[in-house]
Amino acid sequence: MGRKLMFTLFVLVVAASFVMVSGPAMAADKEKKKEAPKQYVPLLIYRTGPFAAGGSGIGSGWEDFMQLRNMQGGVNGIMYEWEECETAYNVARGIECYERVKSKKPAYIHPISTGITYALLPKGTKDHIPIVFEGYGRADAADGRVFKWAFNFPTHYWSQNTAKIKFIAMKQGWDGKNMADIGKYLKGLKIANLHIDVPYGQETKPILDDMAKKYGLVVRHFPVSWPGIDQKAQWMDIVRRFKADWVINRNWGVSCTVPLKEAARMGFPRNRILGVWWCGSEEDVLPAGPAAKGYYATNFHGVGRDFPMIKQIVDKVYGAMKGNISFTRVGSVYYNRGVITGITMDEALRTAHKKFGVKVINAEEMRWALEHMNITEERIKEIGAEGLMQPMKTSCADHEGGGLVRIQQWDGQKWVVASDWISPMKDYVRDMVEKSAAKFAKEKKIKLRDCSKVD
Amino acid sequence: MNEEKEPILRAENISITFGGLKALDRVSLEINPGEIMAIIGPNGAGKTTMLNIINGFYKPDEGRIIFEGKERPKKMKPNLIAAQGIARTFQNLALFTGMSTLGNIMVGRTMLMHSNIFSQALYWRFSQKEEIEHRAAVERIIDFLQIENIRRTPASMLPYGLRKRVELARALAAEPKLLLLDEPMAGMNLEEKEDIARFVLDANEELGYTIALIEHDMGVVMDICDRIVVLDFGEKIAEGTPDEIKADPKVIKAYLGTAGG
Amino acid sequence: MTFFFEVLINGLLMGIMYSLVALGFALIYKASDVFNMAQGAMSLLAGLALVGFLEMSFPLWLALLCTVGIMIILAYSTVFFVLKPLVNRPPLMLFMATFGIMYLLEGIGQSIWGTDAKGLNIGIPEISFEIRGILMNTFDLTFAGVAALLVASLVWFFQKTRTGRALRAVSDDHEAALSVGIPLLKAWAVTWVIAGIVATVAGVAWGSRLGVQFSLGYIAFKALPVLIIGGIDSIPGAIIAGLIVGAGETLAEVFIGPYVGGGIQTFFPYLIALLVLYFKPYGLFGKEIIERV
Amino acid sequence: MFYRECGNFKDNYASDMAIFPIPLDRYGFIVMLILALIVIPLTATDYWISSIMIPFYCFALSAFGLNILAGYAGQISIGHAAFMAVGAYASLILYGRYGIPLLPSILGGGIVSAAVGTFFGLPALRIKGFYLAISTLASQFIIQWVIVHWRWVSGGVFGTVEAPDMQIFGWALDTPVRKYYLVLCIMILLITFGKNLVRGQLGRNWMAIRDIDYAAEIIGVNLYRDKLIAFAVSTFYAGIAGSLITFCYYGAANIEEFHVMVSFALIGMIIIGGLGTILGSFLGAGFFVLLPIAINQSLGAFMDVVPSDILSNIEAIIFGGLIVLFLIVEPYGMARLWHTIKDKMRLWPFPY
Repeated sequence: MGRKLMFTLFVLVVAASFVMVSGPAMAADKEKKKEAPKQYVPLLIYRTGPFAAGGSGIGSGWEDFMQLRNMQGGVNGIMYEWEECETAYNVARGIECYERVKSKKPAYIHPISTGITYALLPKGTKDHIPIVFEGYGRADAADGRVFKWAFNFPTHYWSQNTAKIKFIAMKQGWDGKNMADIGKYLKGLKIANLHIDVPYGQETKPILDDMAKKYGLVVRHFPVSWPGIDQKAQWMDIVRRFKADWVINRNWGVSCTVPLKEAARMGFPRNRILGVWWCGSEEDVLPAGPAAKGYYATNFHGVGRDFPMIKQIVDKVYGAMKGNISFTRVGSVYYNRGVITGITMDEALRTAHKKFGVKVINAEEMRWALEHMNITEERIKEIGAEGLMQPMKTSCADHEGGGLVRIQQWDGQKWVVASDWISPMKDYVRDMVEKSAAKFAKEKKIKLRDCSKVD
Repeated sequence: MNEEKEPILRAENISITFGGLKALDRVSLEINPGEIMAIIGPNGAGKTTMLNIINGFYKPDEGRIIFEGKERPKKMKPNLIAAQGIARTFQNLALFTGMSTLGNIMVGRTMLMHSNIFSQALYWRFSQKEEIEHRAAVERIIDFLQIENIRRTPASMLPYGLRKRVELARALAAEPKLLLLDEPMAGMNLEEKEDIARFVLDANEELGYTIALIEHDMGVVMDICDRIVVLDFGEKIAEGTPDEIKADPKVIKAYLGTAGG
Repeated sequence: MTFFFEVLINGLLMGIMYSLVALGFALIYKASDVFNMAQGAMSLLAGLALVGFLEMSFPLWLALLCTVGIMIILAYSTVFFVLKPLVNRPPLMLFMATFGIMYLLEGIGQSIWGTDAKGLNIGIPEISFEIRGILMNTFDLTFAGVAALLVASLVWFFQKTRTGRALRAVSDDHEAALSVGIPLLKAWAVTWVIAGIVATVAGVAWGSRLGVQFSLGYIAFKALPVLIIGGIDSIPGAIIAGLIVGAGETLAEVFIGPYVGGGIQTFFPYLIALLVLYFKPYGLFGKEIIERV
Repeated sequence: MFYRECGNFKDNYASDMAIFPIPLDRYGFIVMLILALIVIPLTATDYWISSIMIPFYCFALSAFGLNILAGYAGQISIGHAAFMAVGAYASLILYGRYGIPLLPSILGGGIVSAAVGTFFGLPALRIKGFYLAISTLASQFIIQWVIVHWRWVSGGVFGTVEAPDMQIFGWALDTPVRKYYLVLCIMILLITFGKNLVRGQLGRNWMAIRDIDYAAEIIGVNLYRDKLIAFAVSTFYAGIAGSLITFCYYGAANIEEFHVMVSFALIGMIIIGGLGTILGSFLGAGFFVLLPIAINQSLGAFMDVVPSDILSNIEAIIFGGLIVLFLIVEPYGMARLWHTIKDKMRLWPFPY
């Protein structure tokens, strides 16, 4: 019986320590707020769980960038203040994080997860908070007339997949310019769409099917059941029965790595596998070891430390021991993705400052700014991100802005650029996006915004 | 006593085999209404197996059971047999340890309660009335067996002797036409045995229950039973009144002789 | 037809990988009636530790030895800090406790060795070859061999050694074992050590396939249907059911999958399990619980 | 005021069979009710109401449903999150696509879930214990697969069905407080029904099945019927909880919200909270819903000291450690711990 009492005591002590720990922290929070107003940035990231590599890379890259800006005196003098909220890539926790940070009036939220994006889209629309998903989430959100509060610059899955098909055609000998005769090179080509069997994985099925009809491709979908640690059956089928010419690796986390190993075992050439950009990081290929050599993956930004911006971060942030991740990962795919996220949001903030004055920007103002961004080549050079990111220009109708995709190849040690910026089949994608968005609008009874009247 | 009446239960030529071992070999027995009948025999004679067949837990390989003049279908489920009016207690206690004494006894009345799930969820009118009625009936049994003070005690905290008594109460609560008691006095001291014996007699005489029991204590058996069936190695070797059994040489040889009692 | 056999054989080889995981579950359940949800996390921990030691440029044998050392420490601390206070508790509570251990191990492992995905290459050749048109791989065959060796040594251990016989006595009847003087906790600890070693083998096998990362813990999900098909407490059951599941799900995905939209691999093993359990409620080789009235 | 049984004489069975036979318990309950009905909505922030209290109630409801199945009827199911998903999708489709009023839609979600749940309960007629528990994982994976693959359900490739704005008789449920009341009222109603069930004949039959199934059958309990009813009731609760949490908190049904780990968490809730107790469902839901948030928030204070990589893992360590610790100290759950304290109070100051 004494044990029970001891335990009750223990619970009380734990509870008390919670209060004691979080009390001063909250008080400290309040004091901080009295100083100078800061631009609050919530980070819904995941440093644990099966997809920790992605979440920690992006989150840390972004934080390091904001750290750098703060060391340089902020954005036009406004400092960043950020807060992490661990989602563990779990949708329910992501929603909790959203609700938690919502009360602190964030100007925008990046869910950093397709699943969480699906869940937050209606919430953001209702609460008037821009939901920004860079390179993930639903593609038809690019239609700003329907999705007023959603942004998916610089590019999205559907653009990516048309670019993939273009790249495949190029590898088949197409010159990459004349769209009229691309079909000649694609006709009869067998493409296996190996995708993880969750909504994220299914998202590109319609556009691939559509392109198959258009160009005479043979596309078959091979769902991989979650978590995708075993894909023997799919690969037996792809290699030995379907006899695919190309495989699109549309997975996430561990299920990105397994195909490389399986392909190696089946003797399928790795340079015929083309990964989604969430299967194109060092963390995806390193565990596969030599089996990954030659593997292509898409990307929408540069990799490595060879950019003035990354060098600055290395010098200033890591020089001052203020980095947020182990130094070895600086310059990796996910890290750089975090940095360009930071840069883009930084530019949006500057756009907003120009229009609304230098101050802490709120969600409404941020939404306007996100819709009126114009990051030109010159500006990118000025920032020191030449080659790291692509130019983009958003508008009321177009929330995608950029759309360019680049292919990279794993040489066994690092990612090397394997193509120029490939522009997606813009009109075709836009058409698909508008159709899908219109369907959504009809279902939800949303009235399309008239973009000619919006300033 | 009531020999002229039709027996309430008749088992004919019951055989059952477990893993090649014949546990019962063409055993027939009858239970007459209103009597207390005992099944005795040395360990492993097949007594509990016989009870298990009577209440349908085992299905016999051969033979048939006729209850109240109707032959029982081959694959009748135990709960339906219970619903016909056969209740029992268990040799190795089978109280529902997660419940109180009261709860255990109330389970015994499950077949007598008829309110449906929706009415129960609302706990309204019919369901509430029924619950209270049956609670009153259970209280009468509690009074009868003198276990008022352990009404709310969890079954897991009861001492062995009381557990047996609660089991008896649970079986009585079903208001059965035939009550099967599997060693109701095993492991008890003299005083407790006397209590149980008195309850069994009272149940028979005052409440009019027909009872079949298995018991090792010959003294008690001879005292309270009207009729005795003796099993040995799965076969019936004798049947009769206590006095006849006492005198039966086969019984003395097979049972009394070896058991030394 | 060749393709059918190719799928079948590769499925069987895959099944052995499941057996490796299920084996750990079966061992622990047999000895201590604990359904150990942390088995996957144990493999993850072993994998992380092994990679950690290899990164510290230990030679392979030393790294393996150190990993096994960690598993021994883990086994003993689990038994003495978690199971000992919970002896004689309902199995469900013990199950939940291992659930807690799962979180603990994942947290501890990843705090020490980090959350990055790491490659694990211990030099098992991965050469593909064809025999009569059937594609096979040395890697799969190697682990089939390792699994066979593991089972053989387990059988030898339980049949021939004194400790093994004592463990068997414990698993048959706790009280009887106690009465002849076999200390229960010590027996459990030894079983957990063995399960830890099995987890290490599974961790290495799966780690070389997937890389060592958090998802390694998910291999436990693959082992669950295997367990109930074979019988939770049966070692041969784990092996045979692993083969059934491996072959069954691979064949189903390849030959049935295309007609229903694919991705049926996750639940197909459970359908097999339900079918088997319908006829044998305690699995193919599981110990039946006989109720005595 | 004393916490006593003695001195409270009851003169009829009805009062003896009341939910709270001891006055102090009754007062305690009323205080909790006032707290939930009046104090919390008036004082708590939107964040607390919408993302702590609402999910807490929903998970408590779902845990209570599972508790009926596992704690009372003794049949473990590791697929309960999937039944929440069934309820969520079904009610969203009924309400959003077919325009059926809100409350019938939620009820419909529960009924569909109960139908599916009864079907997946069929193996329980033959399989027991861990074998059954693991077979129920089949329901999780099959339901997940069906929802992802059946376009009609998931509403296209995005696999997400958004919750439309809610209205009851033209009254919009748009603020967190209003949603909170909807959840709270339905929860209180269902918990009351559930309490009536488990203290009635059905509940006793369930407990009998849980404790010794063959004895229950011999006594006259219809094993098959009552097991299936347990599955139906339990999954009904899960379905309602799923539809409520989707309507009032998630805002969109997404299959990833009802992951297999949620199923495991539900099992954890009832074991940590206390099997076969209603209080336990709440305490357990508190443990699994509130604790990670609490740990996460208070660890935030250490952001500057400890690298965030490790900090997130420490969360898992603390959580896992607490599970183990709780089980060692009180294997029968937090509800039992509470009862031990109450027992002490009952006898205080004469503990003999």
